[in-house]
Amino acid sequence: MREAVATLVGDGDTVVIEGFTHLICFAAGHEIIRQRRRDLTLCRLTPDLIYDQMIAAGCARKLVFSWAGNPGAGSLHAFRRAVEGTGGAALELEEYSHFGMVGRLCAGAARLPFWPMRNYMGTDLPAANPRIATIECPYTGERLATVPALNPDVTIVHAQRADAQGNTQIWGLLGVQKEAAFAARRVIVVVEELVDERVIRADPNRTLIPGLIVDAVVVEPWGAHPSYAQGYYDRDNPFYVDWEPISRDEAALAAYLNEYVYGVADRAEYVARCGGLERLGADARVCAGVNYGY
Amino acid sequence: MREAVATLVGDGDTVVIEGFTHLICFAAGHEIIRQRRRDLTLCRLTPDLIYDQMIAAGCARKLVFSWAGNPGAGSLHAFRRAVEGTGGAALELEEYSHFGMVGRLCAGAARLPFWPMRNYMGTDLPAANPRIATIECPYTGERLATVPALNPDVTIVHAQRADAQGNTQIWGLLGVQKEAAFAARRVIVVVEELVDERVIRADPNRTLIPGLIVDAVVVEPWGAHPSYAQGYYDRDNPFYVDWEPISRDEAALAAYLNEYVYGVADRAEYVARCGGLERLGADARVCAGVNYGY
Amino acid sequence: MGIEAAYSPAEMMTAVAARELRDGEVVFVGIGLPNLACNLARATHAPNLVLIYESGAVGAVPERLPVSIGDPSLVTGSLMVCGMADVFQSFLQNGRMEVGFLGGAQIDRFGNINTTVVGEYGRPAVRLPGSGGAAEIAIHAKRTVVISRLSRRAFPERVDFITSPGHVARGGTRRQLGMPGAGPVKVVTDKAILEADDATGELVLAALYPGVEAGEVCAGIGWTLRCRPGLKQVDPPSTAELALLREVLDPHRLYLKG
Amino acid sequence: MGIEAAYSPAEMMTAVAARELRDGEVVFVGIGLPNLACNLARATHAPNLVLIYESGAVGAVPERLPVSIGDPSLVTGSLMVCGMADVFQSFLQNGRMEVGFLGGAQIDRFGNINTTVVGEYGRPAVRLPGSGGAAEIAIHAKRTVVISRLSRRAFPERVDFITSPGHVARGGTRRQLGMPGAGPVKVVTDKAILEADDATGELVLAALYPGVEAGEVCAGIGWTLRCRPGLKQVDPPSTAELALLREVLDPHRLYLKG
Repeated sequence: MREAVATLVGDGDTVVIEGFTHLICFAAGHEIIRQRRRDLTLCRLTPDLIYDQMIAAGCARKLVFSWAGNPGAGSLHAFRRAVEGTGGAALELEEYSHFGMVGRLCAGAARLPFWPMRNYMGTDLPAANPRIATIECPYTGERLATVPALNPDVTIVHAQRADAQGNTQIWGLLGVQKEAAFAARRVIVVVEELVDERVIRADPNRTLIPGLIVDAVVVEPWGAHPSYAQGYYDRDNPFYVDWEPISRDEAALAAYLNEYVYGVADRAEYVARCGGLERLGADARVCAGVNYGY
Repeated sequence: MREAVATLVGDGDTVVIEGFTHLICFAAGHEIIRQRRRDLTLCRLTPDLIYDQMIAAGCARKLVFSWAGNPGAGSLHAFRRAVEGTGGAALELEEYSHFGMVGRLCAGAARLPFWPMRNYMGTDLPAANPRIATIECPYTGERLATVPALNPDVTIVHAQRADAQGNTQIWGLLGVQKEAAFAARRVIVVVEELVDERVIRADPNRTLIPGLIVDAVVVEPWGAHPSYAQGYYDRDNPFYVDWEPISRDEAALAAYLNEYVYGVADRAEYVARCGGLERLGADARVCAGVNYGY
Repeated sequence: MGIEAAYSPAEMMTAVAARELRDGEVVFVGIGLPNLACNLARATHAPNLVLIYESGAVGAVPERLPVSIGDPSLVTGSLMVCGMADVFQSFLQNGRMEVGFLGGAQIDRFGNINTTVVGEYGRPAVRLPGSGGAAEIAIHAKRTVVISRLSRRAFPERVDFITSPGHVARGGTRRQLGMPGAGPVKVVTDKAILEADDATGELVLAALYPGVEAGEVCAGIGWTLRCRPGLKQVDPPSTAELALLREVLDPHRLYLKG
Repeated sequence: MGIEAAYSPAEMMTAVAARELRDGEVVFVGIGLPNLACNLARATHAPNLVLIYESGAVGAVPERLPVSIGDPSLVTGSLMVCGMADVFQSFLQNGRMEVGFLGGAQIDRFGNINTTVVGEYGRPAVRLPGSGGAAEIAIHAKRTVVISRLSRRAFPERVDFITSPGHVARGGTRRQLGMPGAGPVKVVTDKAILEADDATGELVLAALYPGVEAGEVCAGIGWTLRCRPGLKQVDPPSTAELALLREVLDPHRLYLKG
């Protein structure tokens, strides 16, 4: 991870670490904080705790997003302090809805400059974000909303498994992992498990990201904690609840970063420091295979 | 199948029977011929033998397509006779490339009136088909090509398996089965195997079409022959080669339809008349399952 | 204790929301009370309800109460899991969602919802989470049901920011703006049900919960609330509904606290 | 027998096409000779070639010679199978395809290809299959290689219909029309290799096969063919290449007949 972030994530880059609740790569976010990247444009549908930590650590110049909360537990307070002007550096915002962010990545993945959708009529979102525009249908004359393509400098995707070439398989919630990877100039895949190419080739319909678009494969077990990896470990819901008071208190947040991010050399040390993560280990609910014969 | 076609496919309908080489529902096409549907607008990327048979049988008023050949074996001669004016009823054409047809179904599935793409510059296709238009990007000012949405009255999709509610799982080549189903007003799913809902629920990432958009589920083993179903039976390549001289000769084609379509009551009789289809039965190449636990 | 005290406002709101769902409908589910309401409906009068989450789980049958919209329990045993591009394009924009649930910090006279900012957008007094999928759900779901507790702060005459459009939004009516769905047909509060007036789109008082007077409702609304003629009375949660909520659906009172 | 007779034109064309591929490249593969050429390259100098088929198979390793572009043998053991929307949008339009192979009934002076009609579109003398994915491959692949046998019918000065644009197509040059790819950089025929002139985009004679005179090539071309200065000689297929083609890749001579 250290090398992947050092060589593929630069100051000032536009960075996407995706994963909708599932497969959020905290390991990558922490490494970016440790390497003190600055002036990043951070993009995600749901900034979640990881971007809250990166904002608190001073990595971000700008946030591009659609829902900034701590799901079911409260607010992202580093984000709020920056936006409400009550602490931390200023943070530029570029705000969409989920569909808008999804459309931006679809356009990026297809290398189109925009994505059309029926959306935003009657809302104040286009007034708040002039990049939400409209277009006239050449067939019906209707006006549709558009969002501009998002083509990040680097996308980091967490996944259950990949082979050494980066052929990556994901199951459970897929979010926009595929679109975010195809939209990017550089792609880092972080996996729970490195598998032999034969495992990938045995079930090719399960492959979401082909190795030919991947620049680095990093093996990082528990790399998504406190988010989760279906079939590997559960979401650490108490962590999300406990984050609310930490995030609320600048000093507590700084202490957290010192202990769990700056204070560890790598993910393995983080896992050791957390202690007892095995309690989150997944039960076995293995499905049957299908026949690829002919 | 008889009831599904009787109630869901009407004269004059726009019909999509999709499947790219894989999972082409000959069973449905034959039933439509037997029920003597007329004035259909038949849409498919590759008309393949099934639309050639339907054109020969007089079902089609119009063909919407992107590649009309017998892959690796020759021409679709009923189609060619109609277009070259050397036999059969006139056939209106609306022609795209594969990407254009894919885009039309993507727009249909998303209920957008058009789909943008970088395509068709320098080609004569827009001159041959005025429905290929252009649009100006609101961000960059570039002109992009557009194709209009395709929203068929009915889509018929062949698949490996579904439950009684129509929750449908497909593996191997996926073509545009998903987009064609979501784009349609009515959906018929034809499967090799009806499975318990628990089989579907054991591997939900394998589900391509949700039951909530499906109007009828038909169980029809060997329903795709001479096309194929990965994991069930191989493509009948000799059939495709043998079709070339039959298709070339109007009388031979009529005799084929009499024997194998009009002359049988249903798919089971067709399978019996073909004889020996077991030779195409698939070998076992079963993949391992994945863990959905948490 | 009167019957009012035999159940909590949250339990009542959940039971009322559940009754808004018809068997076999396709529901775009949010977390919290909407999720509880859907599961209560499935366990009672609507066993064939199809629950879809914006995270991509279709036909979910969670074995535990999901804390987030992306909980792993929504995946295991569901009918289908698809990417979010499909959720928003092939399901929602395609017009397949029959009911959507929405909530918000502010709901105004015409059912517009604000989940973005209190104050000015550029310098907010309170920065809220933003739209998530709410803007497009409000536009595309065939109808939406809003769940919110009454207070003058939560029900101002005009919201500070329209995140999710109601019946008369920025620039005109839903029809004028070309919105496919019918919008917020009901607002389920802790004291009463509001409904949109067919002619004007204004939210009006439609039904009262047991033991509630119209005046109490008006006190929690920031505009002069009109009343439907023939105000209805809402039945309290049944013993069976309460037992399901308390013993099966939310035994740890994660969402049914208050 | 001279060396010319020691291998067939199809074998020579396949070997020449295989040499156009560099190790590690991503190739959009067609059926027939292009598929054989790719597999020959994989078995010789380019073991890391990634084969992608428009049917959605990525990194295919067919255990038998696929008869169609959608053969089940392309799926079994491949690295990834995706839908066709991804093939055309996320791979091709995204600019990930480094080489595309094309063929056609007519190829003209500027590398435009016709696979649609001979004669007028509205009343064709011969109706051909149409574009399939050829139009977009011609536009988006970083470069294309065209494979076709020489004849005046196949190489007219102007094609009847431009299905797949070459270097100067309807309305101007590739650059003027905004086409991302470099177009048909080589045309592999049964007697020689043609290449596009950098300045004009016109196809010119670049290299001759063993035993072939330039005049023979010109006889199969419907315009006055210019020659590159310093015409090259192409090596015949090696013994190893021939053995692979005949014994492993197409033992039943499905595509290597003539």
